[in-house]
Amino acid sequence: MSERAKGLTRQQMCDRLAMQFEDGWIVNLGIGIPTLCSNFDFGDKEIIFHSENGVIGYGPLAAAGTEDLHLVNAGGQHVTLRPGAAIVHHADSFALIRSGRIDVTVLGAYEVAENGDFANWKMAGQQGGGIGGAMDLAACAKHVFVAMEHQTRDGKPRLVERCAIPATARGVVNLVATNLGLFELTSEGLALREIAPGVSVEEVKSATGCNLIIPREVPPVRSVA
Amino acid sequence: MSERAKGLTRQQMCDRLAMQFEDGWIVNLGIGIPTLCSNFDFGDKEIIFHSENGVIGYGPLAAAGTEDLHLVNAGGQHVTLRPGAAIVHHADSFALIRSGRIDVTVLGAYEVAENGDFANWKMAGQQGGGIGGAMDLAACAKHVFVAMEHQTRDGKPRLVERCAIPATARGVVNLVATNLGLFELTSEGLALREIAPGVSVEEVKSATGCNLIIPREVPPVRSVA
Amino acid sequence: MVRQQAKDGSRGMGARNRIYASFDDAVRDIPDGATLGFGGFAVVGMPINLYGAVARQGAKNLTCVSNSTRGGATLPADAPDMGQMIRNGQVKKVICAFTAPTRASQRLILSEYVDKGLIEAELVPQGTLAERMRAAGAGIPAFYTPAAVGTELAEGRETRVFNGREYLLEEALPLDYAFIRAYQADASGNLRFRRSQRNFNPIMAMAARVTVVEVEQEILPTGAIDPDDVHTAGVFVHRIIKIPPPPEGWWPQPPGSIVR
Amino acid sequence: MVRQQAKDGSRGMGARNRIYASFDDAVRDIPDGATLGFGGFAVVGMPINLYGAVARQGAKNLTCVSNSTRGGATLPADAPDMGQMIRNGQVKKVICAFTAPTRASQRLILSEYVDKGLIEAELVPQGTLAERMRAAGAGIPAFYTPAAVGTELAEGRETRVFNGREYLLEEALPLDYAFIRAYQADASGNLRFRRSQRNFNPIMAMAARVTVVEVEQEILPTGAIDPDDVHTAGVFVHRIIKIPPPPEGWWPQPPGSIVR
Repeated sequence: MSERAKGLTRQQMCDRLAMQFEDGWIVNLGIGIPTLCSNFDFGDKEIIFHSENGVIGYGPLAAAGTEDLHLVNAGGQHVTLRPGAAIVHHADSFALIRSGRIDVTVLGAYEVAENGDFANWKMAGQQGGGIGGAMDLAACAKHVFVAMEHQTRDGKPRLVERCAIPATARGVVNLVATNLGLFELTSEGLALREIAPGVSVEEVKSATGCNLIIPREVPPVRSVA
Repeated sequence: MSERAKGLTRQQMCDRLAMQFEDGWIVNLGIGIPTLCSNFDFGDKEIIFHSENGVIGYGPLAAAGTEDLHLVNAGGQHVTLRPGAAIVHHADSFALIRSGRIDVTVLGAYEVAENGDFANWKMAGQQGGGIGGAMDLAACAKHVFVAMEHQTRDGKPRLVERCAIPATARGVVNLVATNLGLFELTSEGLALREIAPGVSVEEVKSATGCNLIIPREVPPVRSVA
Repeated sequence: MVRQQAKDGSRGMGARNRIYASFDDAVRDIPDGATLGFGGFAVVGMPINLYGAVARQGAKNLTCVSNSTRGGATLPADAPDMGQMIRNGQVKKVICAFTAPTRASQRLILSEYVDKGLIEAELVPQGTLAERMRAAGAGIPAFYTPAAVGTELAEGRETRVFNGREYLLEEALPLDYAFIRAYQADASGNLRFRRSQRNFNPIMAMAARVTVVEVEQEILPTGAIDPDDVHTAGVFVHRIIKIPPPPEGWWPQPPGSIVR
Repeated sequence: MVRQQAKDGSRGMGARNRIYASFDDAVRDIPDGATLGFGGFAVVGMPINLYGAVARQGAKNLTCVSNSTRGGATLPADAPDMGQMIRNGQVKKVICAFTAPTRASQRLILSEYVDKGLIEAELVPQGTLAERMRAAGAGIPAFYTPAAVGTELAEGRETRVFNGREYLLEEALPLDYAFIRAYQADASGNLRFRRSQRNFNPIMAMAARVTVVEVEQEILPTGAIDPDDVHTAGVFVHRIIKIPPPPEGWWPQPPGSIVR
């Protein structure tokens, strides 16, 4: 269990993914860890945050006492709107998603497989599930990033050869940030791109359930300047 | 050719069809003769006129000099809006049509067949055609009424056994008003329901290209009180 | 003007007879076995008062469509929601994008009933759920979507390749009744929603044979909403009811103000 | 601020770089063989100025999608429209709801070219045309519709029965560029249309990789349109140009004022 505390905080994981966002990107953040991406300081970059319930261009969480009771993000949190925001209904919101206009979706996951499959909607042994918009997003976004703890509470790896629980989508994940590092899904397999400070490559390997492509040099995870 | 002038005027044909509209009906009028239906005095009945270009609840034509250059009906005529009108885009406008919410569409036609087929989009020998929204309307409206002259300029019948030119939709016509009378498409065939003043049953029969069910008594076409 | 009985709820475009005096009046004719859609996303745009009325009305063997079966944390524990209808034994089937808790710590009333085999739960990706209702409202019987391809939800179902990509066939999801919440309405049924209150609500109104709307602001005279500013046209709306102020009417509360 | 070159027109959501100085700048990158959509119904919402710019730009082998190939009677005879592009020899194919005159007395430039086999004309029912573009904009590759079943347009094509009724399979119609006309825009590309100007325009904006908009009113600062009042969200809009007053810019004229 000691690995869980090791390495990056959740905010640092999300910061690292947020660094990849390009100017003008339309971004959809999943419930849970990924929402922390919106705390990143994007500087001059203009990032448009989209939420499944039809909010295009939302801003930071509303300060306590200033909430607009008519306005929440996909996680039900009260958010603010940025200038230029627009509201659409659910069918148009998913038109935006399915037509491939979401440049990146950052999602949480239970498991990511080295072939790019991932699972985030159904816990083992559960009846039914909580899909929300994840299947639409995962199938259609230009990039799918995952932010998750490297291991389960029981110390089992979440980066695996094949998903053991039902997949959300197949072969779609591009980039994964965990507390131990940054991982890219390549055609050759899962590559360790950056490693968390204070974590050894051996530690990453032993906490991972699939082969890892380890470059000769693995730089530390880039952090906010 | 003398039959053409005989019987009802185009306005009278449309008045007779408009009498059938029920309170609350959503009505779509085709280009040409059918537009005259909107001149009928509906009294206490509330009729909602819908136009393919997304106007729900239009009113009379705009008086010369008062036209809103942003507002036309499906025929490109400048119309007015009634209180409670709403504007939707083309996809939503045809959602209204295809979902069966148009209570009646009144269309012009080149031919109506006794089996309920009709043709109004392609003249004989022509390449291409002018469909507009007629195929969507004809396939989906709860009732399809036709307003047309009983014969062509050459004196050929427009009420026929089978359409000779390409059909707009099959088996959909309910009611036809021509200058000679009012005709209902029944499961037994085409029935003469009302006859134009000054016109004999024999005249109607000889101007018609299919069998006609003629009831023992054929009342005159009901006119505006 | 108040209309006590809807002769033909599926039509009734007349401005004069859309305004109902009470939630109970507006849901009186729901038959057993009907398919009902409930709008809203989290609490926003959720027809809390109509949930209560349908629970009181008591129709059974209902198929209920909504994003999820609970309204989120910003409602008091005794506020009406689909959970109340489930406990009432009114629900035969739910069609939702969430049919299980999303966290191990969460409890869902639905789960108990599904586990016992008392309720069938059809899980649908949120975009597919919206599009299936949009299709119903647009007279489209079926369409293809990329969502859920390759997943458990697509097992045994028909897929087809277009331009080299595999898509799943999905059928329209028509509703007998839609229950939604709007910000403003005029007497002819034209609606406006505020901010993320819009969500599923316009889609459900178009998918339904009868659309019933609880309205937050005083009902405006016909034509008070500019035709360019209407979000849902009155032709899709059949019954509107002004929500009374609390405690008679249910309203979402600011976060932190809820004692559960 | 003015952006002279679009590095990547298919993205470019930045408010700072959507405003173009001229129609010609905004159409410069159209390649030969592109599929172009032109909005408008009759003259209302028709991108008259962008028709002119595309005609000047000169791209060839174009597939052009619009309701019809002429703008109706309320434009001067020399106003740009698809007829001008056809005469220019730019058009390979048109996809329209009108491909022939609707009256014997009417003349259509298109007809001459179709009769000579120089242009292919695909005739599509108006609702199907709108829905095919809506599908493209919604990531739906294909859908079924009741329109045109049993007609010449359905001959040899795939149909399927749902709930006892026959429907025709239709595929999405994606656009490389959409050219549309709007009433208002803010600098982030959010649009509003006035009255029946809306028609095909929001649908085409969603169907297109690049949406170019001629705007009637002065372009507003970002955020000047309330988020609830936006008709087409800026994420679907890439290039906006203010229409200059006449005679530099083309504007529809009141009926009766036209000398043809």
